[in-house]
Amino acid sequence: MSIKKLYQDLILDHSTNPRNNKELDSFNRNAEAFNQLCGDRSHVFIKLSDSTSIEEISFKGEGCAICIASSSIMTEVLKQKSEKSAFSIIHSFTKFIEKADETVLSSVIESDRTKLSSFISVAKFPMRVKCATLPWIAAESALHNKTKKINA
Amino acid sequence: MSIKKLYQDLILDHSTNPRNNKELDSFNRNAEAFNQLCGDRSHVFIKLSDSTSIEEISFKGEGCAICIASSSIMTEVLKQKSEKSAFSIIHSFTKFIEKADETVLSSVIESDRTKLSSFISVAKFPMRVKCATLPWIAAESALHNKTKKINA
Amino acid sequence: MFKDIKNQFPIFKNKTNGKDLVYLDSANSSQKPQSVIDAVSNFYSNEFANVGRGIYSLAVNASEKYELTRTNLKSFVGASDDYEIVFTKNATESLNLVATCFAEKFIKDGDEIILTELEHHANYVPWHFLRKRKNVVIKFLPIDEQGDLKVEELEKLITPKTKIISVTHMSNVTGSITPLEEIVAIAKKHNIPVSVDGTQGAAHLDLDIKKIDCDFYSFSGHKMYGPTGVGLLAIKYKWLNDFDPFIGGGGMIDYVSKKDIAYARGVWKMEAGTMPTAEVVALNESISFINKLEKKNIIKHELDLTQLALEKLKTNNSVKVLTSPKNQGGVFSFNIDKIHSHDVSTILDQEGIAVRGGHHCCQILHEVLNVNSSVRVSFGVYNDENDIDALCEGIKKCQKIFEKK
Amino acid sequence: MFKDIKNQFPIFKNKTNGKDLVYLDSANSSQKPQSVIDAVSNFYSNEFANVGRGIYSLAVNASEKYELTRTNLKSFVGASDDYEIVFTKNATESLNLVATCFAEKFIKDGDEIILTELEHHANYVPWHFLRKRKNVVIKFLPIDEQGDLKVEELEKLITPKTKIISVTHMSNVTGSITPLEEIVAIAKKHNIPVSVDGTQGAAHLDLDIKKIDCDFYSFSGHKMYGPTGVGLLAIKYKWLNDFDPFIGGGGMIDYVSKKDIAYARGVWKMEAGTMPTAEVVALNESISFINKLEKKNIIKHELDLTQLALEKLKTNNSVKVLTSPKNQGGVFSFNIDKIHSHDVSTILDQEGIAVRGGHHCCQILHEVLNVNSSVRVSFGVYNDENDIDALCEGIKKCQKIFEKK
Ligand SMILES: Cc1ncc(COP(=O)(O)O)c(C=O)c1O
Ligand SMILES: Cc1ncc(COP(=O)(O)O)c(C=O)c1O
Repeated sequence: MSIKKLYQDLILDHSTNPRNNKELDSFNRNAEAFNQLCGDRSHVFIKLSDSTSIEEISFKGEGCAICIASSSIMTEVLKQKSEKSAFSIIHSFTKFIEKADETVLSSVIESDRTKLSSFISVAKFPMRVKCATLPWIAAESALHNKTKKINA
Repeated sequence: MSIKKLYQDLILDHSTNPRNNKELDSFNRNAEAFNQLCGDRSHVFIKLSDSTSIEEISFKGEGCAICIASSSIMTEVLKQKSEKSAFSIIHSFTKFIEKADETVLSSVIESDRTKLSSFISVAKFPMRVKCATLPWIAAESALHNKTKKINA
Repeated sequence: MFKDIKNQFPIFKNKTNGKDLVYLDSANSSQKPQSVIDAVSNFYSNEFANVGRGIYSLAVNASEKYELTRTNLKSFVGASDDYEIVFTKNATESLNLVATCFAEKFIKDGDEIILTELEHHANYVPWHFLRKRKNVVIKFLPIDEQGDLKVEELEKLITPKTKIISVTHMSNVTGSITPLEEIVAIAKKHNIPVSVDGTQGAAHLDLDIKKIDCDFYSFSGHKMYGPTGVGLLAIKYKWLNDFDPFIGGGGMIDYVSKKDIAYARGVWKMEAGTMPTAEVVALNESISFINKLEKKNIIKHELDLTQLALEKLKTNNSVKVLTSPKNQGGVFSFNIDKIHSHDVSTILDQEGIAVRGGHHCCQILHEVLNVNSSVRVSFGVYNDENDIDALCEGIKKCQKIFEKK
Repeated sequence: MFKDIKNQFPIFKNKTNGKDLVYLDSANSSQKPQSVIDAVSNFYSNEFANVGRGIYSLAVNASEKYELTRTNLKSFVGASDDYEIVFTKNATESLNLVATCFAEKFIKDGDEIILTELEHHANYVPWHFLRKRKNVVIKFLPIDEQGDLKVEELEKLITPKTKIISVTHMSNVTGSITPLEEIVAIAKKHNIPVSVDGTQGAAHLDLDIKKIDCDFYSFSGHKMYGPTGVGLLAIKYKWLNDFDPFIGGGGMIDYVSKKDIAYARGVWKMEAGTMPTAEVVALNESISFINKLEKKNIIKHELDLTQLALEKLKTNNSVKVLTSPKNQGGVFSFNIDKIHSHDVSTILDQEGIAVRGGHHCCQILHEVLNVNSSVRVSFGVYNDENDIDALCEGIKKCQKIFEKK
């Protein structure tokens, strides 16, 4: 079955060597999301510049390979993006995961799209959808400047 | 079926014209029993003489034909009995109802036995057993000088 | 109207005391169609797993089915997004949840609440607990001679201390239907939330919770052709946020440490421990069953039977129907002169007729009506005119036995 | 030992993800034998009525069946006349009932209670409610390196303010079995009642409540091969008298008026509203099922499997079993190096193997053991050596997928 498609090389790479996996020294946005079902948690830190672009972004968290990989890849993708395009990417990625439809990602630049599309199989594992979207929920929340922990 | 045996003439007679159906003017024992299931209640009043024989006995209550008839017949049967033989009759009657076995009543004098044995069919209607025994539970309780309402 | 519908209910294949079963106790609990029974077996036989915990396929599938019932219940009650459905064990637990959680946060010593004289014990005892615990004053909206609520007196009962109004959707004794929209309108003027005991309403009356606009609506699966063991609470979402949980355990927490606990949000907060899984899953079939027949047909069917029964009983002078409500559902209660309700029930039972005798968990109403008990007749989709004939015959039989003397 | 027993469980006739189902999640909920499934169908199809209310034959028969389960449960737990069985919706409700009713009468601000580090959230959250409501201090009896309770430290935790001790019969994570008799002996010296969370014990361990001599023993039908929707509480009779009711409604009252209410006595006081009727009736078949196999055989069967599994897993250096209790039942949990429990569960699921990953509603224990989550393996009567082989193969598969990188 698709189990090997679920655990693609890129996902395994990011889950075992997560990028930006720390608390930022200085940040002005942060939010934590929590998956009640499995206990996964993702805390996202963002340094938003005056011109509202994401200067730096990082995460701390506990969770499965999908969740950690998604967090790691997210930080890579959202870095240096404007707030507006970050929201747009977050929105697209969430849709993409739920629908397993790559065309939803068409507005994302190609280098990002390649990374994001490695999560294509997650939709086939309904209980794992939240694992993939958890850090994105935290990021969206952080950008909205909500610091309250969210039970995603 | 045995529905006509359940509602025998004697039972119908006592249920429509209950004897001793009042509160005694003077009494030194009383207790109330209550059937939670159907709401039937039986309050028994006893005037016990110094020599501990039942000088007078009466009841007030609400309930079905079986319950009222049983209360009425009980007051007739227990009147003028010594406390000790009253306990014995109460005990025999309860056993008799539960087992539908007339031999259990063999120690009761014949005139009483005839009356009591009209309840022979009650055992075939399990939900009605309590209706028949309710006043007897109250009487026993009264003789034991317990005045607290019992949920029989 | 529902031709051959008895065939869908296996219970009617058997004889009771040698007679065909005439089941006139649906207000107590309804019989179950084959589709619901099969849904239970099928779930246990092919799909069973605990929900909301495992992430393996069986558990995922079970969780989806469980949530599907929730979704379908939302449409069933006509809920908008403002409402959520919480699963409980019975309507009684739903009503206790409302009273307890509401009181914990919003009722203080000496506050007042309003019930009605029609209430089932399930919508009185939980408030009585508060009377003991918080000196809450309970007021009862009275009924008129017809047995209908005197809604025009509601306004007079309300004071600044009134914190909640809790009323039944329909009396389980007289069939009197509560004018909920009127009551909610009055309550709204005073900003008082309204809790509805919908146990008799859900399967038998028109139900559009958006239109009623109440805050809580409690009901039971087993009275709507569903399994025992599952109750429902439709609740305005905002209360789920305000309330603390009712029962604590697995599945309703967010995070737990030795020092503190964070509760889950939304419906999860209220569903502790292993829920009645097979029951919730099978309940979905009850909803389908009702939807297929269509509520409006069910209402007409049961009302027609009620009218017919009342008309036929009118010709019997010894039969006293408790009240004659203006707006009545498929339930009524009566007494036969000089015959106790339990004797009636026992004698009818010998004829295969199942009716309930007693106070039907409405002792206050019986006290108000000045009767000790009554015989209740309540209809379901499977009843027909033959059942009414059997009832009338049975009543004559009772009279004959008691006349004999 | 139980040859061909899988045939009694229809769930094993189906494939999961194309594979035979290897069900290793019985600590979560057990699968149901045909006899239990049939008992539910049969009751709905031929005998259904609400219990304890009607006096017609169907209702009488249903009530008798309901009470028969109660009687048989008394023997099942080894209860003397001192004990009664109360039906609830799940073990969680039983535990909440104990905590709430006990606290209402016997716990005051600042009092102390003792739990253990092994407790399931169901035996912690209800006490946490009291911490919020009454400033109750909760102390935790710690575990040692093997994961067993340090019973020798219990005495030190007890003070004159200690009002109750509540402990699990067996950890649902590590399988560590609590020395209940030792704990009760210590508690008795100080006159402190003991509540036992028997949810994992009832179906899997020797159970003689007279010998244990605890005051409360809570468990669930669905974990003992029975239906969902029904929980049990074995309770020393005297507490039934002392306690106020937990939930209020029909069936638990004696007398009701507008001014006051008198509660029923005994178990009735605690069973409000329509109970999980079909569930209780069918539970009787679960008891028969267990009794027929005989507890001692079940215990041996599950222990043998546990020993075998642990031995086989020992040969895999990447597998870390959480603890090695001295006295262990048929449950254990582990982690594979560098692979999260959810990934393990998902990958095993593809092989038809159902195990639970997560904290299993025991976050405190996981914190104490310093792991975020674990994979749990738990056995039932239907498991066999093939299941263990499948598990070992499945674990290798997980490792292969994650090594690939
Ligand atoms: C030790 C323990 N206690 C309590 C519970 C709660 O049982 P239930 O979910 O049936 O209420 C469980 C099961 O999840 C358990 O394993
Ligand atoms: C009006 C009303 N409210 C509440 C209840 C209680 O419902 P349940 O027994 O399902 O909890 C009933 C049924 O007995 C009822 O008729």
